[in-house]
Order: sequence, then structure tokens, then C-alpha cells
Amino acid sequence: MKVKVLFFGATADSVGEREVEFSFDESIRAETALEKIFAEHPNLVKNHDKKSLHFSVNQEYASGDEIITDGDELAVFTAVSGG
Amino acid sequence: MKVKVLFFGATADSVGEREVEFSFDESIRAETALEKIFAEHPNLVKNHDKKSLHFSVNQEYASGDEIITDGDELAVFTAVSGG
Amino acid sequence: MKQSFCEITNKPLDIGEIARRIVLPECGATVTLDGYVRQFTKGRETNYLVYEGYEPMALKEMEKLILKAHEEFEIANVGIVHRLGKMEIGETSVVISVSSPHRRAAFAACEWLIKELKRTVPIWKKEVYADGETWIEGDSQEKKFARE
Amino acid sequence: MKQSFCEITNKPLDIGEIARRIVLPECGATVTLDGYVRQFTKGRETNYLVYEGYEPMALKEMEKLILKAHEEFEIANVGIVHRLGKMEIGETSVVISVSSPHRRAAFAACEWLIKELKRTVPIWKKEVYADGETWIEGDSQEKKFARE
Repeated sequence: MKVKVLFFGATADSVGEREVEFSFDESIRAETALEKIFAEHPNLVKNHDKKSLHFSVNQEYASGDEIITDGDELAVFTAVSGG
Repeated sequence: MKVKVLFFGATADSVGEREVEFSFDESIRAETALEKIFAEHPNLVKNHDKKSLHFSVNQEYASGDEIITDGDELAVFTAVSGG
Repeated sequence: MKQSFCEITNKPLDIGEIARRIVLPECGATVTLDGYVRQFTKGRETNYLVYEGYEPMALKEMEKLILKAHEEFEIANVGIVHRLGKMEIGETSVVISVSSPHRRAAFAACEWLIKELKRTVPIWKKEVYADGETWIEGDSQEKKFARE
Repeated sequence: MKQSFCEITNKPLDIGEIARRIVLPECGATVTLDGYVRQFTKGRETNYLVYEGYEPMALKEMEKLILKAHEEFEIANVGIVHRLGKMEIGETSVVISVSSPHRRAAFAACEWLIKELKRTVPIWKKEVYADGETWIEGDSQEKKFARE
């Protein structure tokens, strides 16, 4: 199964891409997916404190317990600074 | 000596004029001037609670202790309701 | 402070124009109060309002409020414009804009200014209904001429 | 509520137009926050800002804020518009307008909305200086992905 992972602002700069595709063999927990993303893009954890990164699944802030399935849209970003 | 007395809104309606001229023989306290104005325009105290009326001397809220002299501009009005 | 202003006019108010006039490079936020004619007050329908003011004294009192706001709050500029005359439902009677480096002071100052304006600035409002009209009396006792 | 709205745009914002769009006959006051680009932040001079957003999620989060504001405050309508892209000093990045029958609720709701928007809506700001640039990181920890 394939999911889309989006990066914005500082995380897009760290990854060097705004959007990547990820494949998993079977449905996994969001937290596990995030660790796979970190492994694939080590600059994310090199440039950012892991604990400071935010994560969304299908445009909702994620707790980590969500189950990721085919076609989901994930995003990894720093604390928001709009306004 | 002559002073100008202005009325606005409800007090102008009570007096039937927006501006009247008043003459005094000598300088007097604002409070005394106000009582003379009330005597001349009894509708002011008939239509309004005396205590609810506000009074200004030369475009400043008056305490009553001001000395009124020739050419001063007085005004009598109800509690303001702008905004 | 140097771009602060107060005005009285008979013309319709342009709130965007007033709000943007007080923007300075050192500011980051402007808070604006737009006060306008409400159709219903305590269940009674208003057709339109008429505002009357003691203009020179009203301007003096507004200037005092602006000076005091600059003393009490960390703000950059204040713009106050009050319209007088006849106003229909929804038309703006007063605009108060406050700019500041940070928004908190602007919110606090703007709220304080409208409260004080309603208490001290000599302007009166007449509500005109289908079957009559009333000059509204404010509930301020504080500026009352001191007797007895 | 029925005239509440949120939008994201790349175009300059017209704060008067946004503020007046939410006026209803039962209202008497609209409070508007105009947030714009400040020249100096902590003593450092900014040349311009670039805002980037996760647009569909940002709109969802703004809608949540509007719903919550209607639950928490006695207000009539809310309008929120955030601009994205490059903005010069003094240009407006965000406008939040709240209308209500009485002004107190509008002040409280507007201040709450901007605080929450800065905490939850996925938009980021890059400050561009003469000698470099930085993506600004918010200080919100509350929405952090829960790990360990």
C-alpha cells in the first residue's frame, strides 16, 4: 500500500522535497510509519528535535495510534507559526 | 457679563433651544449659574432628574466650583450615549 | 503616538482606511472596533439612529482618552472617528483602531477606549422607532456635576 | 453563524471588506484583528516574510476554531482570512473579524481566535533578512505527535 507524505517549510527544506511517496507492506500504526519516514529521511531528525515535530494523518493532527492504510495523506512539520 | 449656554439632545428638546445667552451681574460659581439656568428653564428639572444632568464649563466637565466669567461657554446635557 | 488621531464627521466611515492609517513599521497588529446600528435593542425595533455631539468638547475628550491610552498601554497609535447625523441599521457610528508591536496591548487598549468613550465623550444617540423616538441616556454617573 | 467563513488567499487582504461581510442586523459591534509584517523582531530587521500553508488542513483547522468560538462566546459571525506567499513590511497576513450583538463577546472571541490560530492552524512563516532567512517555529507543544 502506498501513502503520500507531505513536508512544509522547515521540514520541506530538510527533506529537499515537498512530497514523497511511501510504500508499506500492510497497515501500520502512524507512529511506526513516522519512524520509517525518519529512517528514509535522516535529515528530519538531524535538523529537528524529533519531539518538536508535528504529524498529521489525512489532514488531522495525529496521536500516533492511527492506522495507516492505502491512499492516506501524511504530513510532517514543525510547530506552526502563522498569524 | 454674558455667557453662552448650550443644550444637546434631550436637554435641547426640553429647553426648546440649542443655545441661549445668559447675563450675570458679577462672576459667580458654576453651581450658582446652573441654578439660575434651571430657574429660567424649568423644563430642565421637570423633564430630567437634576442629579442626572451633566454640566461643562468651557468644554470641560465641571465640578461646580468653577468661577464663571464673561464669555464663558457652558453646556447642560444628559449622560452621554455615543459609541 | 505621532500618527494618533481623532475625528468627527458626518460622512460614512471607511473602517479599512482608518485601521491602515495607523500602521507603523514597528507594529505587527491593529485591533479595530467597528460599532454600528443594531436593529433590535431590548426587543424593540429601531428604524434608524441620529447622533448628535458637542463637537469641540467631544474632540477634547477623545484627545484625553488617546493620551491616557498611551500612558496605560504599550501601543503605537490610536485612531478614533465618530460619525454624527442619521444612520441606518448596520451603518458604522464609531471606529476605534489601535496599533501596537504586539496584539495583546492593542486588544486591551481598544476595549478600554470604547468603554471610556461611551462614558465621557459628549455625544448622544436618538433611537427612532416606528411609533416614536427617544434620546438615549448613558448610565455614567462618574462625570456628573457634583451637587449635594 | 450562517455568514461565518474562512479563506486562504495569495492576494492582498482588504480588512474593511472582510469586517463588513459579517455584519448582521442583530449585531452592534465587530472587532477585527489585522496582523501584518513587523519590521523588527527581537531587534533584527526583517526584509520581508514568506508564508506557506498546508491549505486543506489549515482550512479544516480554521473551521474547527470557528465552530468552537460559536460554542464558547455569544457571537454572531466570524470571518478569518489568511494570506500566503511573500509579504512586505506592513502588509496584512491575517484578518480575523468577529461580530456580535454586544462588543465584549466580540473582543474576547477575536483574541481567543488569533491565539488558537497561531497554535493550531498549519501555516508557517519564513523571515527573510539582509543576510539570511529562517523558518519560524511556533512554541506550541500541545498538538505534538505523542511519542515516548
